[in-house]
Amino acid sequence: MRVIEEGKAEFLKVDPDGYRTHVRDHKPHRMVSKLMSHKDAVERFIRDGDYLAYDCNYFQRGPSSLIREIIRQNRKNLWLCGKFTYVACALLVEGGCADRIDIGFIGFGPWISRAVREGKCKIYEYSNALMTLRLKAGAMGLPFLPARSFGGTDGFERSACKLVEDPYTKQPVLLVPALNPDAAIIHVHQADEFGNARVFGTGITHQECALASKRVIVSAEEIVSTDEFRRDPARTSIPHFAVDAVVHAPFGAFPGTVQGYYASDPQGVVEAMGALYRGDFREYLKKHVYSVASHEEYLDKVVGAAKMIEMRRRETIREGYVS
Amino acid sequence: MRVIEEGKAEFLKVDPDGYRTHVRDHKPHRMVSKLMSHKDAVERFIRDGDYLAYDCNYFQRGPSSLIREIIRQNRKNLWLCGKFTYVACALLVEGGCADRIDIGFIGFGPWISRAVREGKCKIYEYSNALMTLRLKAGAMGLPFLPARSFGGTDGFERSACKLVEDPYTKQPVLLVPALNPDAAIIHVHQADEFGNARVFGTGITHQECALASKRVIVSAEEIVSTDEFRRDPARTSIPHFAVDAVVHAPFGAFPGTVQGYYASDPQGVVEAMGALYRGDFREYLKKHVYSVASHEEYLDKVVGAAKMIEMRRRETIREGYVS
Amino acid sequence: MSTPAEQFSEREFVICQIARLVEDQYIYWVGGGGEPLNSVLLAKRMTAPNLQYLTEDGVIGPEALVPFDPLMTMISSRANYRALQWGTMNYAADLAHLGYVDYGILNTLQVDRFGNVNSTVVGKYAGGEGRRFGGPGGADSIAALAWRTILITDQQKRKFVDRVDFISSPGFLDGPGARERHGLPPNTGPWRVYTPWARFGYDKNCQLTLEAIAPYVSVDQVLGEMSFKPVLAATVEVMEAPTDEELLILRTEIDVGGQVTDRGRWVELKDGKYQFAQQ
Amino acid sequence: MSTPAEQFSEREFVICQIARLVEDQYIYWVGGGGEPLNSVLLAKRMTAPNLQYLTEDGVIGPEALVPFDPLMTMISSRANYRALQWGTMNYAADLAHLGYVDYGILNTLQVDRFGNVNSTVVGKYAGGEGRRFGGPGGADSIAALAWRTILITDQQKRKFVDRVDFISSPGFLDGPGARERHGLPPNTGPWRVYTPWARFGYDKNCQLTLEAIAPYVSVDQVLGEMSFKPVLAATVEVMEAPTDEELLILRTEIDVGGQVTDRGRWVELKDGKYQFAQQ
Repeated sequence: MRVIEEGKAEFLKVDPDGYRTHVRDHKPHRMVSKLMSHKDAVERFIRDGDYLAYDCNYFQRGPSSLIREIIRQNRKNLWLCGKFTYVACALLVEGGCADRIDIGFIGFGPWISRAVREGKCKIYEYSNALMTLRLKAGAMGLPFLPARSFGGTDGFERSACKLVEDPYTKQPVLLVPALNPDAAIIHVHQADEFGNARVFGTGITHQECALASKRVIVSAEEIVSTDEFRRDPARTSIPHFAVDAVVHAPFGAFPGTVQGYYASDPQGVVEAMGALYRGDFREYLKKHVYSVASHEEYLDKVVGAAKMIEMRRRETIREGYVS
Repeated sequence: MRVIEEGKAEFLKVDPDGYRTHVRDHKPHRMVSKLMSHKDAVERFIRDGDYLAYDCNYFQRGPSSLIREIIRQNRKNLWLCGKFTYVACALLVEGGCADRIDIGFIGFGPWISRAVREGKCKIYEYSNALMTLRLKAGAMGLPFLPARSFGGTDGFERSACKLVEDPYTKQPVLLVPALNPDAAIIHVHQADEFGNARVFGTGITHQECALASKRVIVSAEEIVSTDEFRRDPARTSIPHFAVDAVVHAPFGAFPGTVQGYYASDPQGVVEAMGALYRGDFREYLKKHVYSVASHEEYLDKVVGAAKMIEMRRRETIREGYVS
Repeated sequence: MSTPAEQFSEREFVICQIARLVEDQYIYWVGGGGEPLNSVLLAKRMTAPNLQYLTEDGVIGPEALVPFDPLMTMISSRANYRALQWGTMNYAADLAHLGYVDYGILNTLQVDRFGNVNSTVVGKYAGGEGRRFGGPGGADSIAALAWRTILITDQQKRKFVDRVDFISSPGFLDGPGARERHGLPPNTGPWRVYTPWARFGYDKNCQLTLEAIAPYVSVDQVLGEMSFKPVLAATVEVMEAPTDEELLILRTEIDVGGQVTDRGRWVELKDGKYQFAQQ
Repeated sequence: MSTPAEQFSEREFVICQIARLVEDQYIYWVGGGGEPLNSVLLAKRMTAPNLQYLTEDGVIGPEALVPFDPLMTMISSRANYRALQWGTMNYAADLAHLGYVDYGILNTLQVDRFGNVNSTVVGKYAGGEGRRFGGPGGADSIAALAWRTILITDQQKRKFVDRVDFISSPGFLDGPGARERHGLPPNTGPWRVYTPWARFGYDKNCQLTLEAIAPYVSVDQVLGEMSFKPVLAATVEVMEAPTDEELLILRTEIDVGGQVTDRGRWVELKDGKYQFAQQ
């Protein structure tokens, strides 16, 4: 199986054996309660220098409250999985938390050109689907997976993909390296105290992120009983043993939507996108991150009850979003 | 990516490009009604010499009624995907329909030793999970997938697996060739006339079989409306465009169970296993296949209403088996 | 109702043109939102009620409730309403690998004669000198795996170039056979390129070919807004203007509020001829 | 209740021994049905109420309702009752690849000194001369991917051999380092082998080591029923008989009807010593 061509980018080391050992030694195989606050979860499980994956994004069922907490706690040198995302990467880079991004798609604007030019942020090139495939390889405990896209692009040489000769067809085929992030943050509809979690509706890579990542924080709109999961096991998206922390985060996706639970807050979305286009997040971070000490205070002081009620009211579709 | 060692077995050609072309030219992308009888479905979509995959098995939510119809129509030279199965392979070989088996696990007995010794049946060695992984590769449109089992076994050299040097870790890793069967038969709880299908509970490879196979017959306990699927899209196991024929087959898994719908018929299971252990299926085939012209006649004359009612009565668990 | 409209915007023109290509028996992967989604939604209401499309989040055949809140084109209850199946991004990619995606429809920042798409950097990549954009997103998968890709771009020299500054998503790369040499499935690639002024196709040498122009421009105007000269079809057709019916549905049922179409120049019928309206 | 029983079968003895090893904080992949499943079900009722196991069909942590109908050990509502998650076979294999499976428990047809398992053919493979069996099934994945594998076999020369006729599922293959050379994850492999008469482990050279015997046999009897001589532990322990409590639960709640345990010889306490009952 000849390597025809390979990308030259730095990439998170591929080490399925090391990941297996981590799973054996550090993942909570026993069912233990993992309920904790945003503050405790981020303090305990997000570390400077981590490769961090977040599922979905700041506007769509993403772990927005955990992203704000990470910035609030001033994590440093994070390496981000920048797939299918608008402002989360910008917030983490502008917030001084991240300096590397594997890019599928990110919300662009002056911030990123500046960050790259000033060397504040290194970028490695992929696509959304290649990043989710890398996570899938990591979630299957495999070192790589083949794919049939991305070859021939200018991103290829700035990635860690390889073009090899398929030993079965003798044709060229792309390989993507498995990705096993140090940490993942995932926002879900429902979780129990042990970390069993349900996502309703479509998704990007919630299950892959959870199974592929060494430390996993799940934030949930609702905490439900384990019996709920046992009653309908087909609905379980993430099994408890993949999860290290469970955070109860109602409106955790604000200003985004959690499909079936609440609509987005268009004003909040526009406010964040405005900062992105202007390339200045100072005001945004001050108001939405630094002005409060916790998600609870954020909902109370910044979001406010009226807006929460309005977001729920505007989400009129329930079909498919219940078990 | 060096090939360290490779199995020497004959295998179904790996041809993802050919499969793509088949999907483009022959899979019904448009939503068209595909409801037809067992007879028509097998006549139109199962051909002599096909590589045939059936999901689950003759006793557990398997397409037992379609297997009986294939034997009734006297298909020849089928190559079987023999994973997680007890008597289906034996019935198809003893019924004169199949002469090759890729084996994960099959119900054994005098029949198989005799078939191999007499050269009536060729066998290629894999494991259950490797066969489902081969189907997964086929269902992902990829030529192969890596795995970390099977290396070092005596099955390896009698398979089409390869041991290669992983270009990322430089460690040996196994590759399995993608499997894209010519035909697949899958029994499900619910389907609509277009082929959208739902399986409740655990499964072996129903979705992979459907997406990986060129011609797919789905038999369903219940035919429901497409609105049922649109009401709860997360429950859709198989999308219509992967399916070529939909057969309404109440008690299609007889003598097996369809979890949540009806329990198995222990007497019917023991009768089939008895033939397996004795190594003589003549009586069994005569009674359960040749004595009737259709599944409907089979239910009426061989199974009987009382048994059907009893099987439903004995299945007391409904939790998780409804949408 | 199906009389040619007297007034429409350039964007509306493009959406209507593409919608007219869209058929019931094909499966489309559309970039979320914008012209691609609006084209299939318009076709679904006009001529292809059973048309199925998927988006990156693995939604299969939804009956979307438009309009959406800003950016809520995926992972949202209105965009994913009454789908046949809900999946994830890897599932969407699996279906595309398998060849189920007949057509991909993509909006592009910069495109070149081979249909290569740049959504990464305009200008020089090294040292971050160029202007950085968002990256390929889902476009790379669509451009690589859909049987036929329909590209949409503006009719501007800087957007329609001889060679893109960076190939984010593959067109024909550097010509015939190049896709296959790089592991992409055969017989795939860009099929049409639409601008508000023109429709392009490709000849067998993968050369961009001007096939048709809008009724409000001339061939010279089109060529004047390209930084290279495409092949000219034997006969360059003139595309038909949107109809009142198309525009009524587009404006009242799909792009309500004009999020997508209320950009670009306006065109009006004057003395029996279409021309740009005076602002 | 927890007094040593006065009568039990060899099978019950093995199940009780293994059940005593099973702990709450580990995840088990058990071959569907038979001794492996009954061992974890007994432990779940005795000492490890929160124990989680999975089977090949991707059921995670069920609260199975035993007894099952014949062969209905997977893809059945009673076997999969109240699970934490329902998946498929590939999902089970993914979890095993990831290292979530602490222990695998397997019944074996033929096993050798390196813990290699044969479930394919007894005798010569070529030409179908040997007697053909079912194949590895799920055992290969368990034996390759679980951190520790517990094997169960009968104490018979023909089942407990120096080298299996065919390696269906890997033990240590031909010794230290062999698993890694063939792409299997490091630090995995057979951990214990149980027969109705004895418990074996492995030394650092992957050599089978007799660690303990049943109270109703002698070391010589055990060695007499093996076709090779294992390493003997410095002190060979005597395993404790099942307790009345274990047997009561096993017989009334798990193996009701004796599908699994009503085989093998019976053992009784006579004059203070355990011995085989006279049939």
